[in-house]
Amino acid sequence: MRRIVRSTLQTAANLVFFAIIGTAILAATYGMTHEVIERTVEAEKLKLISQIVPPASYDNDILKDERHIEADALLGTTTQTVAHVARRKGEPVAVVLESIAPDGYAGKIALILAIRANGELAGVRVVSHKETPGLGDYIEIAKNPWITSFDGKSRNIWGDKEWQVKKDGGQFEHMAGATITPRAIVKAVNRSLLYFAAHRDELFAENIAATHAGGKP
Amino acid sequence: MNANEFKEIVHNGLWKQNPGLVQLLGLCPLLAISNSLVNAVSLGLATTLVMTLSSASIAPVRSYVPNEIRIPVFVLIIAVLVTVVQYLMNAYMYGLYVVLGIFIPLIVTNCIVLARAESFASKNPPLASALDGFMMGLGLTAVLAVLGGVRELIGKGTLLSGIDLALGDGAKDWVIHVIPDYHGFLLAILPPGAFIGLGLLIAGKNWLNLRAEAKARSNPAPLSNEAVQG
Amino acid sequence: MLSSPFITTPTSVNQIMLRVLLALIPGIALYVWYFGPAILVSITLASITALATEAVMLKLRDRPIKPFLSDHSALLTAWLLALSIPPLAPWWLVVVGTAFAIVVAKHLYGGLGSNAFNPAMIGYAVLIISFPAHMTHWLTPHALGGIELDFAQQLSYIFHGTLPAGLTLDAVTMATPLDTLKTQLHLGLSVSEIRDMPIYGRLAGHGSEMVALGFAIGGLYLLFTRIISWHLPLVYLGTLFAVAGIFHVFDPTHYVTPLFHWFSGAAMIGAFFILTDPVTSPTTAKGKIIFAAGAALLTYLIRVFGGFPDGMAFATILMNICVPLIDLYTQPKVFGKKDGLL
Amino acid sequence: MITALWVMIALAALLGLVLGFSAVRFKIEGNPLVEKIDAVLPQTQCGQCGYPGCKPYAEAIAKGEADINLCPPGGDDGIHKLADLLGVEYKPFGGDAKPKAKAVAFIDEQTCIGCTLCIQACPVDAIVGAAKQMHTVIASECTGCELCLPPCPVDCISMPAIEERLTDWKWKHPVITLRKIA
Amino acid sequence: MRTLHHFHGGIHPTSHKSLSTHQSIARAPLPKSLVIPLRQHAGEAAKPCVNVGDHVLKGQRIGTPSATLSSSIHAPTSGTIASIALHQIAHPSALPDLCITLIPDGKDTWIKREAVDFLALSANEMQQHLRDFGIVGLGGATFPSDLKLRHPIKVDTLILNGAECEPYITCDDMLMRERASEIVRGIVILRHALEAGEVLIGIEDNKPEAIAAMHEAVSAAQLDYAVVAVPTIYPGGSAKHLIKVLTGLEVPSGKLPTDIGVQCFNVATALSIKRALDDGEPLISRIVTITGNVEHPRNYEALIGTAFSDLIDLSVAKRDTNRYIMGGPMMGVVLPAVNVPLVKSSNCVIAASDTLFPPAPPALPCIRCTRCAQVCPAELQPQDLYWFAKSNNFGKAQEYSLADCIECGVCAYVCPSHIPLVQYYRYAKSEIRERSAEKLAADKARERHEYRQFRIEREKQEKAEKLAQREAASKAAAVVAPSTPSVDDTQQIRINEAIERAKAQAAEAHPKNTDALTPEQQAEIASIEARRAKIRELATDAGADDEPHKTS
Repeated sequence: MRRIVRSTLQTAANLVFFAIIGTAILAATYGMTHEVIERTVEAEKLKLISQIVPPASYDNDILKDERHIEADALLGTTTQTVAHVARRKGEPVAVVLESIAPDGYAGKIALILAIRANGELAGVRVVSHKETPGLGDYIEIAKNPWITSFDGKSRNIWGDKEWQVKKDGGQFEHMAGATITPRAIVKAVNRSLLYFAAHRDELFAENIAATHAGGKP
Repeated sequence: MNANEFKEIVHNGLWKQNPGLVQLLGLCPLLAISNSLVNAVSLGLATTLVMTLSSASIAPVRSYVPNEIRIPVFVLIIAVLVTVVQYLMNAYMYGLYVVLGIFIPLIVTNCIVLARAESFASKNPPLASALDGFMMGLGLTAVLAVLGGVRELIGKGTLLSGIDLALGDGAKDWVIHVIPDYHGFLLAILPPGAFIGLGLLIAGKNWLNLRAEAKARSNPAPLSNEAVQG
Repeated sequence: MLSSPFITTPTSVNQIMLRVLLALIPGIALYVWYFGPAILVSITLASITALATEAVMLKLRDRPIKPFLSDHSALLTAWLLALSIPPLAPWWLVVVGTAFAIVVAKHLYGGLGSNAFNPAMIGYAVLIISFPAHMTHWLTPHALGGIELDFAQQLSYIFHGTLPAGLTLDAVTMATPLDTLKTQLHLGLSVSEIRDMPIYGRLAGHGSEMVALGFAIGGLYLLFTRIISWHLPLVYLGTLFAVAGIFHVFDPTHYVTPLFHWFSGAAMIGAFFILTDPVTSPTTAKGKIIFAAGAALLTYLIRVFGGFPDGMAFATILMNICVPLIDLYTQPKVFGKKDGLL
Repeated sequence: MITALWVMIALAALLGLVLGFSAVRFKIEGNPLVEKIDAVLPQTQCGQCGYPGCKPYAEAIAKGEADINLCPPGGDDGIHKLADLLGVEYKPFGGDAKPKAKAVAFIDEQTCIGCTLCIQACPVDAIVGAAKQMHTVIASECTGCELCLPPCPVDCISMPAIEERLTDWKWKHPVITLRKIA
Repeated sequence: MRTLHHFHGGIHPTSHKSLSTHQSIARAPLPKSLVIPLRQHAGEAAKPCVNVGDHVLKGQRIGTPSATLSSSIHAPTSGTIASIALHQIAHPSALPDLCITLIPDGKDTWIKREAVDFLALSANEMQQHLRDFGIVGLGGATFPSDLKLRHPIKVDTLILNGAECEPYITCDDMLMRERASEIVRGIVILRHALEAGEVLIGIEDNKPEAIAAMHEAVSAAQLDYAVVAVPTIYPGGSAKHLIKVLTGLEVPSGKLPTDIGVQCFNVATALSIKRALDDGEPLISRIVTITGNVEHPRNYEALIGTAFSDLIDLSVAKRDTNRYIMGGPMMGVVLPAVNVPLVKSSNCVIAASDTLFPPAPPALPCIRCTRCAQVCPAELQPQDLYWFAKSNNFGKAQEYSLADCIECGVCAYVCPSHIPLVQYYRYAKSEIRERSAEKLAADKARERHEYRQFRIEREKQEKAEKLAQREAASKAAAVVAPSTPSVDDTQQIRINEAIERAKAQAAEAHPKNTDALTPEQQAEIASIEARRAKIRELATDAGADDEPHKTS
């Protein structure tokens, strides 16, 4: 019996020893890298935003100028999302919104779009989707420039009729044999513009940004 | 470690006991991440790094680890090393880190790392073990590179796409469009392509081995009346 | 050494395959009648590719070329594959699909008799996965009176990819009836609204329903000459009818009639020509019933709830995987033994 | 950070205790694998594998000390069976080990001097006889191990291969020429 | 009309039977020599009981059963035994077997023939009689008939097999046409011996003359036997399948028909039983069909041992004949040579040419079309069995009931890929048989080896104990007499030990196999010993030092 206890304890001690050393190494590495990691993550987000809002067009810290948006049918969102506002000399330049097209061929398509203060689209990008490879995936900027056809478009001159794919009588191109995907995106962008029109002032209001930005731990 | 042993370890890792083609270990990342050359080589090198370090650190402590906790200790060491590599990649190669995603932490469960720890590092001195880990890693990387290269070439008609993720934006122009205006053979970069590709690679290796064997024999065996059954 | 028996029936593999090819002809004839001769180009292309790749593979595998090439199995694969590809598909699509079917799905698995999967269906699956865009360019039947390409224009598109000036691909092609159904349902239309569209005929798609009928006639010929056993086609069609019927009765605005499912897509050609491939289907009677029922169920599920418009090919491949298991568990009783193997 | 350390230490201690305890408590004695391997071996007890009999060879295989391709009487077939049993790759015969045709010992009675040396060498008691008396091989018991050959002082034992007779004639695997004859 | 049942599968090959039924059975002339194999029945070969040079009479026993599963062999005519030696026989292996060659004296003198009243015989006597008269099943399996009568068995239904389903063969057909009353007499004997209830005579409906003849014979004898016309389908003549057709019962796999209360005999066997009891004639001749590519296809009554070439010469083979098949085209074997002797199982010889039986085209891969499974009368999955046999996966083949395959050949007959399926099954069956024999031998060897190890260990232990005892004793002695010089003493003890050990070993090496020797063996040993003694003498003369060393 004592032999069992002794050998059991020995084994445990041995494992503990290795655990301590391992944890120490990990802690050291974490300490060395965590700041770099945080910086990198922010830089990446900025990189995505800068694709649709040119960095030269604003001068504020766009990542800090954020506000939380409740779920909204027009945006297609079901949870709270974050919007960022770009300003130049205090004046709002554009807002970056998250939107979801719920009716893609194979489920939801997540979008990020930037709307200028005058209601024109600065740009749209697909963040994630599950469309058929080779058929519906031309919405990715890496595969096809189609998504840039939204640049500069707005609801100022085009109504709901124009905001459709050509097959349905609208103004947007699509590829033969794959209309469901672009149809879903055009619809989602159109609705997002409607949301913007309805909430323009809230989005650009400065005080909200301050309160919300402070709320984050 | 004499020259012969050295040669043997190198040969085992790169060809004879190649983890990807012969031991068929570490298939999960092998198949999942080999859709482009850059992804494949990056993960291969990360695995190589982990294997070299783990073998090198397991070998010196091998005699202090009692048998019953051998595997937990090895896994612990490997997990620590993988996490370290993960932190480093997250900090300094963020783009690649995002692309490789879950497969970096999954290196821990990559059987080939533990297999080398068990079958080589736990029985050999540190230097030989490190070399073994390194060569096994290189062998895996080589297979990954070939598989990734072929899949990317057939699937997209390019090579080195996404190199900027590993080496920064400066490398963006390095992407080679081997076949311009290519339709893209999607099957190759989708999961089935990985299985078909690996199957062909294994068949190719076996074929080369058989040919080498036949050459080595090369005694003028009677060829007449040779018949296959069935 | 010679062993008994010393007498045999004159039936041979190539005769069986030849009869199956013959049985495809009514369907092909109706295809040409309704959609024009472009399909003949695909069939020819596929046949040439199949014979050539078969010959090369036989040579590489050190097998005698003549007896194997004349067994007509490669031709059958080629025809079935060509019939499941849009006739306007570019030439390289047909070649790639056929070559893949013969080289990978047939010969890398050990050649005729050893292939686990139906080569034609593997070829189709590879194409639809790899080139989904090209696989949607189906011809519009003559009767709809849309813009039609003449044969020379079709050839020019198939081999050069060029369309007559002013025409877009969308103008001369359409989605399959099944695909259209799916898309329109997606847009919120009801089944009866969709069925009123001009592309639909009495049973299913205009024209394509008649082609399916042609395949059914050929299939019945095979059934009555005992080239194929009744289990596979009858159980397949029966199960498809039953499943589609249940859904249709339950909710006729969202689920089309069972007959629509019978006469659209690859259901008919599948039931009589694809599932019945002896190499890749179970050998036992019970096994055949399970196999066909499973394939029908999967076809329906993929058609109605899946990501692809037709499910025949994937259903066949999925059921092919199960064949050894089905065979193992359906071993029949042996003479003088109470039970089968298990 | 400190929390992480404590969690790790606690986990390691707990696991170590469990493992250490089980290692002592649930030790497995004996090895059923040896029996399975032994059942596959041909039981010639010839020692051509380098082990003093089939059982010791089986034990050596089970321990991983011996290769599976050392048993000439088992033939290629035997290696395949061992490979299947152990879940390892088939290996062709290595070195000098080669399969041999089946044979039985035959004592030339004219030359035999009745020294009993072969009787002592026979692992299966298949040779009978006494000192200065005729020795005979019981053919049905002889495993063809050849262990009786070296001790015989007058070389009176030969190992004629068993010829095919009508009673043990076998139908052959049909050979169908599919490959062109080279 | 009785209801008939049917079995799964079967085929309808062209029968070609009318070829050889135009002429009545002819008696083949007495040949110049007869070669009589000693193995003409299932089981062990008979032991010759005559010597070279002996003169024998027609019907005299020349071979006696050597085991339970064995039978007797008789001289087909009177003459002189010319040799008892290996001779080529009708076997696909072309291997020779032990045969007795008899040179007829031309007188054809019978031994004394005695009719036996079968009603007066006990069951044992009846069996012994059949055994002594060499009666075996003539349907093809040549199973000794006496064993089929062995008690205790309970037989409700006695079935007479006159189906003769193979194409070309007509020997039973002609026998029934011409000798129906004798057959019926044989059935009476069998029914009595088996105490059977109903008697069914199954004949395929493509032999209306035979059916009519049997009907007539049965009614002439005023018996209640049912002559049943069964549908013509191959292999309807297989005993188990005929039983199924007539009774609807399936003989369980691995069991005998008697297990379900049925016993089945060939019609020709019934006739030979009749002759054995009523006429005192042993089985020395049979009817054989010579057909196929010959000018005059016909049935002959020929003596056992007649060379096939003699019979074929009577029918005159056509010029393009290039091989001969013994048996039917479905299950027969190619004769290794045409001069091999007729045996009890030889029912037919077909002269074959490439026009009559075109050589099969090259075999193509199996496409799993299951035409074979659809026709297999054993309800097997031939395509799977083929696969297992081909890949030497014998365990799987057994699992899929390879043992139930009756090698009828219908699978290969319908195979569109022309695969020699039956040969694969025969190959697999032989391999399985060999393997199980090897396994038995290995188990036996292991047992013997382990016993030997155990024995050596035990002896070692016993010796050690003895040594210990002795040492203890000597120690005790030393205590008593401490003055004795101990070193020499123990050495002496050791030497004594060694001597004793050697003695013990010598005793132990006493031959165990010299106890139960036959007189011949003892004589042989004696002569060898004498030779050996002479050699030893010579050796000692040559040089005294050459004496072989003894074991220590």
